[in-house]
Amino acid sequence: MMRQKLLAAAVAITCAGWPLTALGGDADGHMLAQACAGCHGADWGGQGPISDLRGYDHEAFLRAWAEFQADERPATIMNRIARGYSEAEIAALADYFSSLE
Amino acid sequence: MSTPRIRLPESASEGEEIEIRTLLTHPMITGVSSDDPRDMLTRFEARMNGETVFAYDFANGSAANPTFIFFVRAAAPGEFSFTWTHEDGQSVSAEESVRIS
Amino acid sequence: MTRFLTRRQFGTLVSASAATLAMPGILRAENTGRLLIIGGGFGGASAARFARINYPDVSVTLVEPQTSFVTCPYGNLILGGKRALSDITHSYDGLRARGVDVIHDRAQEIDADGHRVTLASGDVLDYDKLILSPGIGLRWNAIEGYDEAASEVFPHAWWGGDGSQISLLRAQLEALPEGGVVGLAIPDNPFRCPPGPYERISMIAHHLKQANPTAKILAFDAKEGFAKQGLFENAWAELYGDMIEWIPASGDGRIMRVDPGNKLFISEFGEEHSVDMGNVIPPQYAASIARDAGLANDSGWVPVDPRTFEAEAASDIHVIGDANIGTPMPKSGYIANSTAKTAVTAALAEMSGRPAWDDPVYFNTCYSHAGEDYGISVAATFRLSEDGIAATPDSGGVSLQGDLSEMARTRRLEARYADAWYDSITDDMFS
Amino acid sequence: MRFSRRSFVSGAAASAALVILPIRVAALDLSDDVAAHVNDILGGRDPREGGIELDAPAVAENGAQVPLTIRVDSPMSEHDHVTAIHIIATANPAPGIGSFHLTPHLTRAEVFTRIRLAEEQEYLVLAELSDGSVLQAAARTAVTQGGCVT
Repeated sequence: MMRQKLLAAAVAITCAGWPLTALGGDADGHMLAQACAGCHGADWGGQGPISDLRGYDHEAFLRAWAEFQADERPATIMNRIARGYSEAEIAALADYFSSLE
Repeated sequence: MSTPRIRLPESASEGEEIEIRTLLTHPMITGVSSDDPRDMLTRFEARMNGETVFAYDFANGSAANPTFIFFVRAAAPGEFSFTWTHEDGQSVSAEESVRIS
Repeated sequence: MTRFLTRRQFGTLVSASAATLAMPGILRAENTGRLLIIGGGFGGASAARFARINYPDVSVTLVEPQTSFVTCPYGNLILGGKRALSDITHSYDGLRARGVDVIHDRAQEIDADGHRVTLASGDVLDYDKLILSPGIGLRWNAIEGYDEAASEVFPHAWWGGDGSQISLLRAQLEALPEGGVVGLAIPDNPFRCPPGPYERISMIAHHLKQANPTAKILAFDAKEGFAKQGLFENAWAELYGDMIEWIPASGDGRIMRVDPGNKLFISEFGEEHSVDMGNVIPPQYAASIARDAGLANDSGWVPVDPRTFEAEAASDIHVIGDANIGTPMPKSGYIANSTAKTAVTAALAEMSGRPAWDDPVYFNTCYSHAGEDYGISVAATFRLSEDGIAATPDSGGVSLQGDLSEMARTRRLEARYADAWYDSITDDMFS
Repeated sequence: MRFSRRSFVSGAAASAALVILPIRVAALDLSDDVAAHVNDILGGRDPREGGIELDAPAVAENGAQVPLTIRVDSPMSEHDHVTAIHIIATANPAPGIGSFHLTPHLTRAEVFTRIRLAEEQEYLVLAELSDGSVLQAAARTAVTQGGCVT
């Protein structure tokens, strides 16, 4: 039932810690990048004030993401989102965006 | 204290179950977590035909705007009264009647 | 023997027996599949576009009754006078240009065992995989007296449809007598777009502040709290003074009955509230096509596999968007768009050879406009864990709180980012 | 203001909620002041687990207003009824939430009110029966701060 599921989810949030899937392995950059299209443009080409992610320098991407996670880079929402991703996932995103033209 | 809100059926047959809902708008300030002075109710009593059928003793964990739902076996003549008593001794009451057939 | 009554031919069949019935002249390639999508909103349109780009050999058919799509997001900005209906109306031409077979008809019945869908016109579509993104149904009469006829007096404006509901609400707002009362009835969870009613309150106030500053907004809520509550309440106090009164369930905010003839909202405890106009957002469930197909549980929503979004009650039917339930992810356009892509990879994994996304990570970004140049947001990230999809700890959250004097730049930026979000996500659906 | 029977029924249906399974009280580690509060109520009696159904949200958006329905399995007859139901917080500034007093004039041992939870926690329910015995149950509710939740 719904409430029991929610209960399970709540316990997972507070107790389970980081799930095993996030610890390593080959993250799917193409799929991970899909959600980014919701703000960064349908083909990640930027939208208004939101940055173009195509061909984004690999190292610069990793640096920016780390700064978002540490609240060391000015942000409204990216800092909150960045903290939800593992190192492997961030690396996969950097690979993917730097490979786009 | 504000005017109590009571929900009762208009009529019922003798012995029938009726649902009673009550609400009193009240902040229920415990004085524990703020500088506001304590402002708490201490007891709620529901009477049917003069006899107490349901009561509640409030404590700090009772929410603001206390609401109760309970189920009573209707008995003639169907005169109900509801009283909320404040810790300072003041009280507010409401009277309702249910037509019993 | 399978009858093959598709109105038009789209792709070949996987099964050899059926393939003999297909017309060879329009075959695209060997072993391609037929992906049928019901519903052309945030879930369905996103799925169609994603499938055409990433699975060019798969034929994609989209069934949607409306010939153009009016988004629910940004509908509130029409009330605030910041957008026109045409700004939030989108054509399916972009999807057609990508090769999606868009059929404007209503899906009437799903035969899950037979893998076919009957349309209102009587046409029958066969599918290999079905993506069902039908959205919500409104629970008429869950609030006594609130039926389809009553929605012509007290509009819900909670689905885009042809735009008439939101236009009606805007017209009522313009006709509100000086100092009049606007009532809103807001449902308990779960419902589509949790922050939507509060953005709506804000945009109504934004309009009234200029056009009718002595008017009042009474927001009756069946809940005790809501998304971005602190940010909204702060914005309301900063921008609109005492124009807005929000009444939670514990303050007798649950509306049980409406009387459209006398323009009354009647509360749980029988208080009669007289309003000059009313917006009733009724309790909801999955759209009827999903419930009629037996996919929903007692809650009225469709439980799904959190990895594939395949309905628990039927194979090869993936239910995305607001109609599903069982994950902590909100009923938002953002989540519908993201999960559409996961569902497509899962549905097509076997026939395409491209794997399903086994370790999905999602985030939800939910912007609301609280006033002019005043945007606020909530974000959350989610990932699959042993217990299904769960919110990721120590991430997400709402915009920074603080007085407008120090937060003005953040609020302005978030309003601009919200606009960019709208343009991006609608491009990701329709371009 | 009075309601017709019809609106009464629809109201009950609209507020229907699902039930969460009680947590075993014996499994909880209670602080000294909570244990003392519980012992005051028990007065040396040994409570039994079960016979109580708690209906509350697993996740509450507003900890200051958490709806709670308590159902005790009881015929509510003159000779066999629930006399009191106590609700006790395990992680509030004070353990007491409130106490219901019931009589055989009630048709069922089912009550609803709203409680305050300062943070995510378990809360206990003790039901005193007319034969002097006590039933116990517990539930847990998480408290969120107005996220974009379903």
